[in-house]
Amino acid sequence: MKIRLINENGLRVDGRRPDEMRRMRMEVGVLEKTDGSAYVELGGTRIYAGVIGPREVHPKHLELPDKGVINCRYHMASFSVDERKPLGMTRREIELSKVIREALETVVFLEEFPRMMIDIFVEVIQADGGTRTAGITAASLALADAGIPMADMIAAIAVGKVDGVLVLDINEEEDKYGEADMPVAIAPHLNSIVLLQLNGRMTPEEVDKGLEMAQKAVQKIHQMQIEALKRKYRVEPEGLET
Amino acid sequence: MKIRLINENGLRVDGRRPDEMRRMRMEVGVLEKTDGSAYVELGGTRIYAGVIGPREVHPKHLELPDKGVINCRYHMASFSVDERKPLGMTRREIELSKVIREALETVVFLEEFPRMMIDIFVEVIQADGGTRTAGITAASLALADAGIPMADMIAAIAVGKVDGVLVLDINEEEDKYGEADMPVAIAPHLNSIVLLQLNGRMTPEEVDKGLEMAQKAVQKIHQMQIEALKRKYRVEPEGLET
Amino acid sequence: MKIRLINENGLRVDGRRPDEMRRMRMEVGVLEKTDGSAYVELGGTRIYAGVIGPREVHPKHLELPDKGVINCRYHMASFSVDERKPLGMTRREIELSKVIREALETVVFLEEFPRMMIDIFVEVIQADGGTRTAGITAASLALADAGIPMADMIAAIAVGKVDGVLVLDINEEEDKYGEADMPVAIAPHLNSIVLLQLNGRMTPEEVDKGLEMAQKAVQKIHQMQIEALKRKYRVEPEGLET
Amino acid sequence: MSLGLEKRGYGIKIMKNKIYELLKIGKRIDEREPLQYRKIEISTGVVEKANGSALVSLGKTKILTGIKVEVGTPYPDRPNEGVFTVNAELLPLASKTFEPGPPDERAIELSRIVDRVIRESKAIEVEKLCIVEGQKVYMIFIDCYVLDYDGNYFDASVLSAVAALKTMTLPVYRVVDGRIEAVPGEEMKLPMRTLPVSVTMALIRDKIVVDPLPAEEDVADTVVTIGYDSEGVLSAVQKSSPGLLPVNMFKEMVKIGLDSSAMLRRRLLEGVGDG
Amino acid sequence: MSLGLEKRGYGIKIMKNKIYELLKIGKRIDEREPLQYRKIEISTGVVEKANGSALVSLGKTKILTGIKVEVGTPYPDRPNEGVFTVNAELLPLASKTFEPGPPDERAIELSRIVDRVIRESKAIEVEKLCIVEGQKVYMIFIDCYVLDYDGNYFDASVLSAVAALKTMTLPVYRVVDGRIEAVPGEEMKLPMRTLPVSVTMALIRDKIVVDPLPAEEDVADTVVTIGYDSEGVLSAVQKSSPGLLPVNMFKEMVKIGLDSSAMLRRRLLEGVGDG
Amino acid sequence: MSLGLEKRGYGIKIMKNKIYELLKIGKRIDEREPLQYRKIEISTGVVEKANGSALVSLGKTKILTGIKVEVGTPYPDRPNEGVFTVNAELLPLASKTFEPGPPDERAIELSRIVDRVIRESKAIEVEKLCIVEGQKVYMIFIDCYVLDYDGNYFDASVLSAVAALKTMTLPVYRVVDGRIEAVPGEEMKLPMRTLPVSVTMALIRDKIVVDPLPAEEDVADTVVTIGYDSEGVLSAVQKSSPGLLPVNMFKEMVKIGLDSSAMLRRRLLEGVGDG
Repeated sequence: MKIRLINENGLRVDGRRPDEMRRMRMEVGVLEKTDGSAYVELGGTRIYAGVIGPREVHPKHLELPDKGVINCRYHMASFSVDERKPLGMTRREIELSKVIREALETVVFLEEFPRMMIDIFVEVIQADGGTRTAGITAASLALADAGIPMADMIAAIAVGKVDGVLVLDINEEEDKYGEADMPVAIAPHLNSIVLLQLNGRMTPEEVDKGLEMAQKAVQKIHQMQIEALKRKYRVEPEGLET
Repeated sequence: MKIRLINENGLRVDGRRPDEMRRMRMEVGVLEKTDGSAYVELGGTRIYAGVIGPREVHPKHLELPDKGVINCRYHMASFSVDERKPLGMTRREIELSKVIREALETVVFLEEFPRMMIDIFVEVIQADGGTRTAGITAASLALADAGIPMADMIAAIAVGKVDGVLVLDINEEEDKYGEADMPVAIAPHLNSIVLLQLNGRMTPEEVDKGLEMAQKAVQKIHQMQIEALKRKYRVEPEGLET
Repeated sequence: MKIRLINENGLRVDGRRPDEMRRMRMEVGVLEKTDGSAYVELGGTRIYAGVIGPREVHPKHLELPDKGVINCRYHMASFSVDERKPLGMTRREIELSKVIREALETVVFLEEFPRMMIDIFVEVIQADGGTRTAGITAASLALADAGIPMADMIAAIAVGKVDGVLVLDINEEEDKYGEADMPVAIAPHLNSIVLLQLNGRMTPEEVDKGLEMAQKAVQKIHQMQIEALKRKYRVEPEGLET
Repeated sequence: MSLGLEKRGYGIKIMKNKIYELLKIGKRIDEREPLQYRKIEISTGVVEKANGSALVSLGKTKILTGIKVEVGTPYPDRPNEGVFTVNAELLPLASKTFEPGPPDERAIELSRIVDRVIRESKAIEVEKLCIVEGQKVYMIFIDCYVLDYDGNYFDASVLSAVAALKTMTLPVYRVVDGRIEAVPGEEMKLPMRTLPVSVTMALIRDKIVVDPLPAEEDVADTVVTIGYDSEGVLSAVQKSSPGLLPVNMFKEMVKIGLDSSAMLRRRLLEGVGDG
Repeated sequence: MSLGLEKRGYGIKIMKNKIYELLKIGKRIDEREPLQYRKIEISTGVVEKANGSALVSLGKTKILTGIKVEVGTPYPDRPNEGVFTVNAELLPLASKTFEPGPPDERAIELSRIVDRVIRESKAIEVEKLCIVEGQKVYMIFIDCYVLDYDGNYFDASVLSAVAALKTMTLPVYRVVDGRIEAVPGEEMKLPMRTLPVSVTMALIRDKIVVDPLPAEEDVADTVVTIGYDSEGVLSAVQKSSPGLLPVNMFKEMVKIGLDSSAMLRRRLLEGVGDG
Repeated sequence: MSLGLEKRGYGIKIMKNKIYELLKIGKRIDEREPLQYRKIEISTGVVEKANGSALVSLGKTKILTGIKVEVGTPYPDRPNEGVFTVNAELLPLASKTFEPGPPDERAIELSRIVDRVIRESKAIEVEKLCIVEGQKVYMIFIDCYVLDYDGNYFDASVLSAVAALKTMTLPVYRVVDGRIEAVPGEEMKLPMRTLPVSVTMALIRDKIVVDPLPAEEDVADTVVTIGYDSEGVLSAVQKSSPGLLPVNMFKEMVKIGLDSSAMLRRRLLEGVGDG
C-alpha cells in the first residue's frame, strides 16, 4: 500500500480536491426500444440504464394483486473492468442488483401498477469507480423518462477515505488502494437515504462527515438530472441546441 | 490396503465388536420452522431432518389429483467430509435423495394428501459413515413429528465387511478401506426392506447374514425412535427431566 | 497445411472423385418409441433421428393458437468425435439445432397442428463430416415416417473445397484441412434451398458451381429417401426381402 | 431434490391383477417365463472413433456405449491407478418420458449403478493403467446412451458397457525425454479381472420376474438390481423403486439373480467373440 | 435479476400500528426492550471434521459455520497473502420461505455482508497465511448454514463465523525438498487482529430496534446492518431492505450499534472461552 | 433444443402485401431503396479499459464491441498461433424481445456468425500472435453487446467487431529469465490480412432488400447473411431464418452482397480513420 493517493498539496491522484466530483454528463432518452432510458458518465465510468414497463408480469405466478413488481439487473460488460469479467452474473452483480432495486422501489408508486412489472436494466460499459451510484442516478432518470410516477428522483454518489482523508466520488484507483468506499443514494426531497453501503474502515464521525459530503453532492446531481430531463422535454425555441 | 481394520482380538478400529453399533442419539422437534424435525447422531455422523407440509404443490403442474407428492433432498454441508465438498448437489447426493425418498414414500399414506406436497430435507452436518441410513432414521422421526400418517416408522443402519468380517454400522474409515457397505432401511412392523444398496463385494451368504444383523439393529433403533418421540410428547410428571 | 487432399490423379484422400458421394445407407422406422424415426449412414457419419408428436405443448405457455411449434435438438454423442465432446450442449450444437429446425419448419404444414408441438431429435453417433446435412436427411425421413404432412421431403449434402478443388460430400479430414465447407439442404420439388451455411473461403463462382453439385446430389439422396420409405411401407409380395 | 410422481390409479390395479393372474400360471404378458430374459443382441466396435463401443439390444431396449481414452493425472491418494468414469444419458428419442437437458435423477442413478457394478467387482485392473506414477495415467470415459427404452435399462447398460470394455483397445505410451508419446501402431487390450453383469428383478406380490417390461415395473411392488462378478460374488445392489421388499423375497432374488447372471455372462462372452 | 416481491397489504399496516404502539411505551412483541438482543448461545468445535466450527443461536435463529483449510495459490497481485472466502446458504429446513437450489440474492447478500465485516476490519492477518511466497498460501473456506431462521441472520452469521475463526486451528507446513508437507502433530491458531461483530437494526417510524424479529422486519421502514471492529470503527454498512432512512436516524443507528457491538463482542469472547 | 415460435397470422400477411407493393415501385417503408443501407456511424476507442472498442450504429441498431487481450496457452495442435473468441449478448434493454440470462440460440448464432466471418476470411494473422511457441500466445476476447436493436444485428456486429480489431492495440511482451513481461510503453497494432464485412439480405417474394428492418424480417420469406473479404471472396454464409430460398435468388444475393460489401468496407475504413 505504498501508492500515495493524496499529494503534498492535498490533491488526489487525478488532481481533484477532496470534495470535488469528477465531470458528470447525463443524457435522457438515449435508447430506442425501452420505455425510458438514460446515459450517465462520471469520470471514466459510463453507464446506460433502460426501463421497460409497466407491462404484464412474466412469469405469471410472480404477479401481485395489489401492486407492481420491480425487476432490476445491474450488469457489467466483460471489458468494462481492468481484468476481463467472466460472462454471466457474478455474485457482486447479484448483490448490487438487489440494493439498487430496493433503492428505486422505495420511491416508485408501486400501488399504481397492480399485476404489472417494471424492468430496470443498468449496463456498465466502463467501470472507473462509483458504478452503482452512477447506475442509480441513471436508472432514476430512465424511470422518470418512462413516465413512472415516483415520490422523488433519486441521486447517488460515493464517498471514500484515502490516505486518511475523506473524499467525494472516489475513482477506481482510490477504491482499490484507499481505505473505504461508501456509496450513498438519497431521495433529496424526502431527505432520506435509500441506498447505503460501506466497504472499509471509517469512524462514526467520518461516516457522519461523509454523509454530509454526499448530501451536498446529491443536491448538485439532482439538479443535473432535472436539467437533463428538461433538455429532452423542453419545447425547443426555434431550433436552438439539441 | 495395508490398514488393519480388525485387530488380533477381533475388535474394530474404534474398539467395537463386529456386531456393535456406535452410540446413537436422537431428538425430535429440534427445528423451529418446520412442521416436524429430528436430530440424529451416530458416532461422528450428525444429521438434521426437517419436514415441511403437507402444503400446496409448487410448481402447480406437478400436483397429482389423487395423491400427494414427496420431495426429498439429502444434502451435505461442505465441511461435513474430510475433503471440502463443493457447493451445490453432487451426483451422489442426487442419487441418495432418490433412494431416501423412495424408502419414505413407501410408508407414507400419500392418498390422504391429494394435490399436496411434503418436503423432506436431510442435512448432513458431519459425515462419519452411515449418513443415508441415519438420515432416513431422522427423516422418519421428522415425518412422525409432523404428524404425517405412515404405515410404519422406518429405521435404518448400514452393514459392512472389513478384513473379511461382517460388521454392523461401519464408520467412515471402515467404509473407505473395507470391502463392502450395505445400507439397509426397514419398516419393522411390515418386516420389509424399503431401502437397500450394496457397494462392494459380498457373497450371497454374507448378504443374508448381513441382513439379519441389520434386522436386529433396526429393532433397537426403532425402539430408540419411539423413546425419542415419547420424550417430546410425554406429559411431564411434575417438572422432571427435559 | 501440408496434408495433400487431392492426389496426382485428382482423387481424394478416400479415393473418391471430386463429385463422388460416399456410400449412403438409410433406414426408416428404426426406433421403437418415437412416432417416426430414421437412421442414416454417410461414410463414417452415423445418425439417428426421431420424431415425437404432434402432442400437447409443454410448457403450456409456449403453445400458439393458430399453428404448431417445432422443437429440434441436434446432439452428438461424447465419443462421436476424435476428441471427446463434453457432456451437455455446446454452442455449435445449439446453432445447428436452430438451422436444422428452421429448415424443417419451412416444409411442415404447421397450420394443421394448432396448439401442438412436434419434437425432432437428431443424435449423432459418429461424426465424419456432413453431420448436419445427414441429420436433416434423417429428420426429414423421420417426419415422413411419423406421418407429418410436409410440402416436400428435404434432402441435404455438403459441398467443400479442398486443395482448390470443389468436392462433393466432404469427410472430416477434408473439413479439417480443406478450405471450405458448404452444407446445403434443398426442398427438391420446390427447387429451393432451406438450409445454407458456408464456413471457409469460396468465390462467388465456386459457390454457384458448388450449389449445382449439391442440387444434383440432393436429387439422388431424395430418391434414396423415397426408396427407404417404400421399403418400410411396401406391401411385401409373398415374403420377399425385409 | 428428488420428487416422487408415480401415478398409481385404478388402471394400474386392474393391470396388476391381470399380470399377476398370468404369473400364477407361470406366464408373462409377452409370453416369456418369469425367469426368462428377452432376446439379447450384442454388436461391438460399432463406433470406430471410440476406443471401444457396443450396441446392445435387450428386447426392444437398446443401449449404445462408447469409450474414449485420454491421459490425465491420477488422484493424489491413488498415484499409480488409472481412472474411469461412467455416464449415462436417457436420450429423448428413446422414450416419451425422457426429456432433453441435464441428466435427471434416473439417468444419474443409472450411471452410478453401472459404475458400481464395474468398480466394486474390480473388473478393471486400474493399477495396470498407470503410465508415469503420480503423473500420468489412463483416463477411461464410459458413456452409455439409451437409444430405445422398453424397460430394464440397467442390465442392458451394464452389458453394453462391459462389452465395450472387453473389446476396447488402448494406445500404448512410452516416456521419451520426460514426455510421454504414443507408440505408433501399438495397442493393448484393457486388463480385466472379471466380467460383471447385473440382473434386474421385479417383485409382483409374491412373484419375481427378471428383466421386467415397463408395464411390469409399473405394477411391481418394487424393483431390485443386483450385480455379480464371474465368481457369483455380489458387487452391487440397488432397490431402485419405492415399495416393500420382504426380506425373504430379497433372499430369493439373490439366488435367482445368480442363475441369470451366469446366462448373461455366457451371452456376453458370445457377443464379444470370446464365447 | 433482482425481483421485488414484498407484500405489504392491510395486515401489515395493522401489525405495524400494533408494534409501534408497543414501542412508544418501550416494549416489543417478544417482551424485549428496543435495544435488547435475544439470548445468544455459542458452541464451538461442534464439527470435528472442520478446522473450525461454531453453532450460534440468537433467539430461535440458529447458524452453523464450518471452516475448511486448504493449500492453494495466492492471487498474483497479493503473492504473500492467504485467501479466504465466505459462503452462506439458507437451508430450506430453516424457513418455509427458503428454497433448495443455488443461492438466491438473499443468500448472496448475506455471504457478502459476512465477508465484508470480516475482510474490511482486517480481522484475519492474511499476510501471516503465506507458506511459500507467490506459490503456496492457506486458503480458508468459511461456510455459514442457516439452520433455523427467526430473523436477523446477519448478526448471528457474523458471530458464528468469527467464533469459528477464533477457535479454529490450522495445520503447520514446512518445505521439504521443494515440496510442502504438514508438520505432524503441530497446529496453530488463526492470527487475528480484531473481533468484528455486526449489529442489525430496524427502523419503525421514528423508533429503532436492534436484532429484529421477522414480524418487525416485515413492518419496518427499513433495516440496516453495521459492522464494527474492536475499536469501534465501522467496517461495513448495508441497508438491506427498501425504504426511506432519514439521515439523522442513520446517525442514531451508528451510535446504538456501537453500544450493542460491545455487548456482542463480550458475549463472543465468553462463547469462545476467552471472556 | 431449438424451438420455433414465429407467429405469422393475418396481420403479417397484410403487412407483407403492403411492403411488397412498395418494393414493386422500388420503395421501402423507411423511404430507403431496396439495396440501400441505413446510416452507419462508427466510433472507436470508446472504452479505454478495453484494448480495442467500437460503437457502431446502423440506423437505430447500436452495437458496442470491446476487446480484451490476455496471455494464455495455445491449442496443442496449433502451438504457434494466437487464439481469439467471439461472444455476443443481446442486452435486455436493446429490445423487448430480449431477455436477461444466458445467451439464447439467437445470441449464440450471432456470435458464431461474427466469428465465422472473421475467422474464415483469415482476417487476423494468428500466427503472428505467438509469444513463446507452445506455451504463451495472445488470447483475444471479442465481446459484442447489442445495445439497441432495430434489425440486422449481424452486419452491425461484424462492423463493430472489425472496427475494434482494426483500431486495437496489444501490449508487447519479451521473455526475461524464462518469464514473459510486458515491455513498458510499447504497443502494437493487431496484424490483419483483410477487412471482412457481412451483408444481410431479406427475400420478400421475388424482391431482395439489404439491411432489413424488423418489420421486413417479419414478412420476409427468408433472411441470408453473407461475409466477404477485401477480395470479394465469400467467407461465411448463413440462412438465419426458416423459409424457401430459390437457388437463383441466392445467386442474385451473392452479387448484391458483393456490391454492398464494398460500400460497407469503405465506410468501415472511414470509420477507423483509414478511409
